[in-house]
Amino acid sequence: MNKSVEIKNLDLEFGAVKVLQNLNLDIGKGEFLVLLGSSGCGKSTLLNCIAGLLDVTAGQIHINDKNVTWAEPSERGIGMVFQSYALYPQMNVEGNLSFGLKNAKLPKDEIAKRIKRASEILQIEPLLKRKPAALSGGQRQRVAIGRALVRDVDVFLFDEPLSNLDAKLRADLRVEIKRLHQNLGNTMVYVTHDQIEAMTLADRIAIMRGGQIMQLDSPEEIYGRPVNKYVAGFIGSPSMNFLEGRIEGDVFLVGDLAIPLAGYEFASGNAVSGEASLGIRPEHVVTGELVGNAPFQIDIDVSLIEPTGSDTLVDCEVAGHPFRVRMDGQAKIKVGERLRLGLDLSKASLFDKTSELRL
Amino acid sequence: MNKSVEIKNLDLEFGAVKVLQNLNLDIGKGEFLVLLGSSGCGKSTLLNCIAGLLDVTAGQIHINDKNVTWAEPSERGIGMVFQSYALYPQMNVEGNLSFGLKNAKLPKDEIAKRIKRASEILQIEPLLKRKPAALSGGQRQRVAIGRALVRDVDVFLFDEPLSNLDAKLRADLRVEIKRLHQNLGNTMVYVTHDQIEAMTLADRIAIMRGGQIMQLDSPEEIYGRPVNKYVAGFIGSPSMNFLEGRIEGDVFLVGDLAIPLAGYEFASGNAVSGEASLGIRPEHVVTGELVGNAPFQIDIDVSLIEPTGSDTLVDCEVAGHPFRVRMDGQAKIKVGERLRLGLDLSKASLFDKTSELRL
Amino acid sequence: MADARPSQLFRNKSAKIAAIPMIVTALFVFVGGTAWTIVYSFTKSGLLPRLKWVGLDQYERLWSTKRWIVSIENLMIYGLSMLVLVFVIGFILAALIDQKIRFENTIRTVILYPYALSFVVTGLVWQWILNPEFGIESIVRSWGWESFAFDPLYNADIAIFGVLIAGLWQGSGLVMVLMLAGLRGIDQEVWKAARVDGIPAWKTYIFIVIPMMRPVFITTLVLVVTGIVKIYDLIVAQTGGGPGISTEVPAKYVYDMMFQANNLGQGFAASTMMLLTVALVVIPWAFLEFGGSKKRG
Amino acid sequence: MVDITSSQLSGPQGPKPRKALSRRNILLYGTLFVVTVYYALPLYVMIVTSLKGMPEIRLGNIFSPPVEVTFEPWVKAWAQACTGLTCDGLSTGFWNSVRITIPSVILSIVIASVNGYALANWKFKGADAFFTILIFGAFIPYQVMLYPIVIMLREIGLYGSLTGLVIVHTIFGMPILTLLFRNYFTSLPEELFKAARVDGAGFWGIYFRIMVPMSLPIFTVAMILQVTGIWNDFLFGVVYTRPESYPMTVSLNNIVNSTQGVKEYNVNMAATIITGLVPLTIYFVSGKLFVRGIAAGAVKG
Amino acid sequence: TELEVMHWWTSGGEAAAVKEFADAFNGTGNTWVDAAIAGGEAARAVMVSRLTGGDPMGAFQFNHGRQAEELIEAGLLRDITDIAEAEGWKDIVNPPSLLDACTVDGRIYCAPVNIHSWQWIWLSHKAYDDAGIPVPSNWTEFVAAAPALTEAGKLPLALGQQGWQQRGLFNVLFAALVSNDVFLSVYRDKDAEVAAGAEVAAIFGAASDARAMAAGSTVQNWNDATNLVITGQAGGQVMGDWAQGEFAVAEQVAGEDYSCLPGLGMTELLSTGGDAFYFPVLNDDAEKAAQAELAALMLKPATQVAFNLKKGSLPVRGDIDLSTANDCMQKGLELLSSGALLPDTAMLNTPDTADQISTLFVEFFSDPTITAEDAQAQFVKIIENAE
Ligand SMILES: Nc1ncnc2c1ncn2[C@@H]1O[C@H](COP(=O)(O)OP(=O)(O)OP(=O)(O)O)[C@@H](O)[C@H]1O
Ligand SMILES: Nc1ncnc2c1ncn2[C@@H]1O[C@H](COP(=O)(O)OP(=O)(O)OP(=O)(O)O)[C@@H](O)[C@H]1O
Ligand SMILES: [Mg+2]
Ligand SMILES: [Mg+2]
Repeated sequence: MNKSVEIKNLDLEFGAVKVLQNLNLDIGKGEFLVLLGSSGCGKSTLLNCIAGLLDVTAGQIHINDKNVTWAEPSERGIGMVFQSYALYPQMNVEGNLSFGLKNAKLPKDEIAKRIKRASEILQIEPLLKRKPAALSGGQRQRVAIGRALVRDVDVFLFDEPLSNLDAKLRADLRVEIKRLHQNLGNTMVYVTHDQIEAMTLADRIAIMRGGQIMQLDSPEEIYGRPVNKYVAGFIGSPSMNFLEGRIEGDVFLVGDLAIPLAGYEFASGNAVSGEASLGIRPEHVVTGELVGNAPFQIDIDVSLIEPTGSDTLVDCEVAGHPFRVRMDGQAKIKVGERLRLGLDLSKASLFDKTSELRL
Repeated sequence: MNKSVEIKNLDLEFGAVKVLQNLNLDIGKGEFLVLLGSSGCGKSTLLNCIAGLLDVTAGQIHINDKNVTWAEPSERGIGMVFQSYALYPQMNVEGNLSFGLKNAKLPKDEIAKRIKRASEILQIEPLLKRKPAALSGGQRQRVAIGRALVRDVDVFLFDEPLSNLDAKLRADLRVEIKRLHQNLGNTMVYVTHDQIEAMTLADRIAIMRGGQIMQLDSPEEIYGRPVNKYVAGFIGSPSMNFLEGRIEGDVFLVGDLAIPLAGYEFASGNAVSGEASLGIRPEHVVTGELVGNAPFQIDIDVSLIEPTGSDTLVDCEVAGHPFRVRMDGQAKIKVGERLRLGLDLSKASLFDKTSELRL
Repeated sequence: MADARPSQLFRNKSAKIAAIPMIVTALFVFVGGTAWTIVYSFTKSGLLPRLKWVGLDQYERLWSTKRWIVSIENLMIYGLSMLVLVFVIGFILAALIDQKIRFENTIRTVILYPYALSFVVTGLVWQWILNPEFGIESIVRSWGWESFAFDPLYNADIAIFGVLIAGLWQGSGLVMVLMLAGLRGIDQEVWKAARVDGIPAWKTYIFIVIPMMRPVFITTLVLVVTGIVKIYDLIVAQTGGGPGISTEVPAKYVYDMMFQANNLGQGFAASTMMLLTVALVVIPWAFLEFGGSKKRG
Repeated sequence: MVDITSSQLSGPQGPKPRKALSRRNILLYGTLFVVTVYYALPLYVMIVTSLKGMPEIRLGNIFSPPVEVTFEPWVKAWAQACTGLTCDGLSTGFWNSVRITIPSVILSIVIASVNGYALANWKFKGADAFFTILIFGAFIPYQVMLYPIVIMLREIGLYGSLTGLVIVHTIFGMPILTLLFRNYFTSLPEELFKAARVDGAGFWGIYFRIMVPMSLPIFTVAMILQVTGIWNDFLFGVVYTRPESYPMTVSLNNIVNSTQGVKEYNVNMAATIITGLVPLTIYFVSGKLFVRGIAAGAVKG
Repeated sequence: TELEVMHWWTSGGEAAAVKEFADAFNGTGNTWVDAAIAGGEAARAVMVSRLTGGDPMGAFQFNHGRQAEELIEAGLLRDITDIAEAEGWKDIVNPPSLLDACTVDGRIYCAPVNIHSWQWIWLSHKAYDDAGIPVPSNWTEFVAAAPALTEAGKLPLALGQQGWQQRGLFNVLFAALVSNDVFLSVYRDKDAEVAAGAEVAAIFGAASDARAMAAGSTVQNWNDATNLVITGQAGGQVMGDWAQGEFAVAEQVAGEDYSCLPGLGMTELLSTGGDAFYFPVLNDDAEKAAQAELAALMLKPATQVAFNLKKGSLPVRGDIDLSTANDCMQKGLELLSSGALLPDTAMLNTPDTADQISTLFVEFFSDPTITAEDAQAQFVKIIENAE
């Protein structure tokens, strides 16, 4: 792979607190990499290290095959977009876009050309003379992206660029960023803790926890074959149901139930046995007419219903474990009703009880 | 209906700005009412009027059949939970819970009893001695709810209680609040601008816009039969696709397409004709094997794909209008691919072009 | 292939260059000046600083001087009363003004304007107003209340409180503005929560709002205490230290020793005592409050 | 749209009736009135006295308005009062004060704001220690530093010059101002600073192009504090300069503190008011900005 | 040549007197650059700072006495012995002690310009008339008359609440009530035993009387106290000869409206303090020349007359005619020429000692619970430690 950003053995400490530990990460040219993780796991810290806004404690950072570990942020060939937009409030949009270019002492016409191009791409031409205070949230975010765009850099860094926006706008801008990536083909590193964003945008997702990368893979892999229980629980909304039990032969025992493992692909290729967690996503539980096809079926009592419009989430219990099922938005069910569920282990995951690794 | 909160001809002005205008609203005993609307539409203002935190300009407010228009907030039998939690930072959790009660000169053992109950319900017993600064966002929110809970009131008011939390926590606490409502059976009035929250929590939703209530109905009705285009577009994520065209006889004409209206229930009972918008939700577009059953079918080019894990969103164009389709998370499609869609107007909505009301 | 880590000394070069005035001031003026003062406090300097060592003589004399003791007592009395009252008054005024009152701007300006006047002016005016011959006392008496007595500046036991009246007049405006700013910075939802809980306003202020205003209180504390420790002009202008020595303060002792008694050594010894006290209290506190890595790195 | 047509309302409705003369209002406005009188009284006395002739002043009552308004004291204070042999009142001193105040205010604010900026955004090793010393410096009585500074200024050859005085004012303004600026800059969003660094702006670029334009309120506060402090300064002005550049407080001192002869209270008061006029004007003009700036610089710790 | 002259004579009469110097100096073709700072303390701070700061003025006024010793030792002041010799100051300055005070190790460093004496009591005729008793003619009578005045609602003794005034009162009592030897052995020889003795105890007794008589005196400034005498609210005030200026301004006539008693009417003598000008060491030759001219000029008969008439003080040379001076001044002149003189305490005591004594009397006069014995004990301590 042609590497755009290479991070080697990176350590970062704030005083006594080790925030990043021996972190290695290679990002390909033109790749859209999403850093995903819960709050405080070190995503922003990593991004700031790449940008040069934090001095690393140990390790190296290469961008486009150049060691930039000690280079100034502006010399690294990166552009950055921040959560709070971080627009310069006293400059108008044009001033915001040109500030970096003027600092780099670019000729005037070159600056004008780049601003023109960026504002066309982002459709902010009518806003060029406005101050940030006179822009809506989405427009501000677009200007913030524009500021990275005009710098004509190879690597874009986004730090939760959409999390200050409301749900609707977030969905729209998400599409725009995706389009932008398709058109520009730059490398993008994108921090978020919204997994929908991560799933929809990423070529690869790096799931972070406690300053380390847990899994680095394509969205489908991460969603379908999470490497450990943490990733499995973290990815997916509503989140995966876990049943704690035991693998014995070709069945998974939980409470009185024996769920056949037929169809499950073990990571090692061979079936194993012992204490384990079975993870099934709410949307992979079959209901209604299709239940008949499922290899394992069970009746449950509905304890809570959450209709979201497009879907209906049903809470119940399976073998003493809380269990959630996603049904069609049209489904008419009531609390207390009895419902038949079908489980298909070909889409499920099994994790070791102690190591929590995928089996 | 047994009324818990009654709002009659309520007006509220800030100086010259009329924020609420002649607003009427009845909330039943034990009902979970959600006030939903975009920012600045007056949701918080209405809630503050009910709580007695704002002096109304005209009209009346009754709580439990008592006219409380002039009563102090603490005498109205309400508890309130705020977006910023508004915990008292210098007191520990127990202090936060008991401060109001001590002030009301309740006997000590009664206070202890109530705190015990509330902290059991909310599972915050281990936190009682901590200061708010030492709590996570979700825990703080729980304490804030606890503060309303100990007051043993009939009506709970929530002002965007979850919007400062991250997505995952929000989903979890949403369930908790729903459970709480099921267990306590109090009346709850809940302000949010997150429609998923609104849909999942509400018995009835009041969609507000510009200080007025646009639609007050059950989530299903609002989702399925929005009274106007604003509500239709506002509710649902990803949002409804609109095709601007014309009704002629029993078809809807848009571009070269003629979509048969068969199955659509007109609000007036009779078919009408004229300029109109056709709204179809992305999840109501049929793909794959089922297309064959749909009354109207069309082939489109996929322009963008957003896999969210559980679903896959496909962007395309229909008769020159951007159009979005929700497909199964397992679906394997590529950008540029040709795809056949099936539309079923029985689940669609039609709105008048000028009045934007449902046809 | 790894580029060497660049020298730490030259990272943030501009920042360090820009901080040179601060560093020079801190080291040469504040530390250097303090050290110089301490050194000369062990000498027998008179009108001019001279290195004639006398050991602790100056300190012995200092602590056996009644005027110095009285000065310290006065500073304590004045300082504590000032601190308490200026905070109480400043806060109450801010709370009153925060009630969405009318004429807010006017009232605020009236309360604040004394801060624009120098202590010399303040002292002079209040000396006048408190003068029994033609000030408040004579006015009230002319209204017919013949036995009315209000002459704090002429009664050695309470003269320091006469100074306090003027000090408060001058200083409470700034505190009021600071407190007002702090109050306006409080999350409104906390107020609402307290109202829903049925907590009376005064309790909300005392138990909830004031604890939340800690940062403002810190800044105010620094401003007020620096003013108290340095108090000199007001005393000179208003009472000249009298009646008797009832309103003497340490800074005045220092100044008088240096320029009236031509006894620099004694003045420096007194200065050293003041600096030492301040340093003992301020430096650890300031380091805790402003140092550390509470903020960004 | 929902439209529940409602019947006639009965019982309490609309805004809660509030008596204009409620107990709360009487207490509130009563207190404020008393307070306002307390604060305004001295200014009133000063103005009234400055407008009276000496005979009227000898009659006593300092609170009574002037029977015969005269501007003689003002003229005298401004243009005729003698300081030793020069009898041009406060006028020369006034211009000297202007010449001292303007550069001192500018320099002290520039240096303090750069300090605050460096401390907030570019922390280097030892920065906290220097800042702590600076805060300690805020507590040092000026008299204590009089001699050391004389010696320092002598060593760098600036003693007696205006530059020397400007430096002294800068030094003594530095602690509090640095504190204010540091707090203010810390409260600005850090991401702005980061964005500017990515945009290639350096220490000074960020300071001038990003920070300064955003800091009007705190610069106002600093300006007000410094103008007040420097304008009212007597000690430094007289000790560190030469007679031709003595500030007007020296003339004021000479007018007010003359040890012999009849005290011309009206002239004293007029001189006092004239001297206070510049800071007073600034207060009256920029009151709102002052409160805003204080909020920005003091609230965030 | 421009010469900057610094002084603290800012009020009406003082400034007028300085103007005589300035005019005379300007008349010689030089320019007097006036630098006046009100308040001796601030002025001294400035002067010393200017000298240490290496930016000296051309000449400055200082209380003539021991204050300047250190400046001379530090080599900051110019030796003007040559000028003094050329002008023959040794012969003309009267009393010679004035010049002695300018002399260190046989060299002369300052030019004395006037004589002020402290030992006066000023009595209000109106006050005594109102009380219906005769105006006292000495301190004993004054003390005896106090109860009558109190009865008449008058303040027997006006006294400003400032240290130097209170110290002054004590020193005047000291000079007037006991013999010169005691005064000199305490203040010049620093004899603590004498200070602890019975004679000094008597003075403290008198001071205690004075304290009782001044109990109702709340004024701060000396001229406010004088004003009490002028208006007849107080019986008398012990104050230096400069008080006379106040009576003159109020257009009162000595002997009719008020009386002045040198030496409190007990021992008729005067102390001879005064003011002097010092000349810092300068580099510029033209300025040096100007300094010399100024120094010489200050003691010229014409300038002396003009200056002292305005200032209300006595000239430093006995050979000039002051017939225009008023009653009280004439009394002073007589005493001066008769040689009934004492050195001024400022010449005997360091400022530090003076300041300690001031503080002692500030306390003593403001706090009636301090007994005369206690005060004397403290006084002895100060004298013991004095240099
Ligand atoms: N300046 C700092 N000093 C000390 N610790 C810090 C500092 N900045 C961050 N940290 C700590 O480093 C850890 C990682 O922080 P970081 O900001 O990278 O998290 P994040 O993954 O971006 O979280 P979020 O999603 O909330 O933005 C956190 O535990 C945080 O407390
Ligand atoms: N104190 C006030 N003075 C004047 N206008 C106000 C005040 N409070 C709110 N408004 C205005 O009233 C309108 C409604 O405000 P409100 O806070 O009720 O909106 P909201 O629906 O709660 O919005 P959000 O979702 O942002 O909280 C807004 O346009 C707002 O600008
Ligand atoms: Mg982050
Ligand atoms: Mg709101």
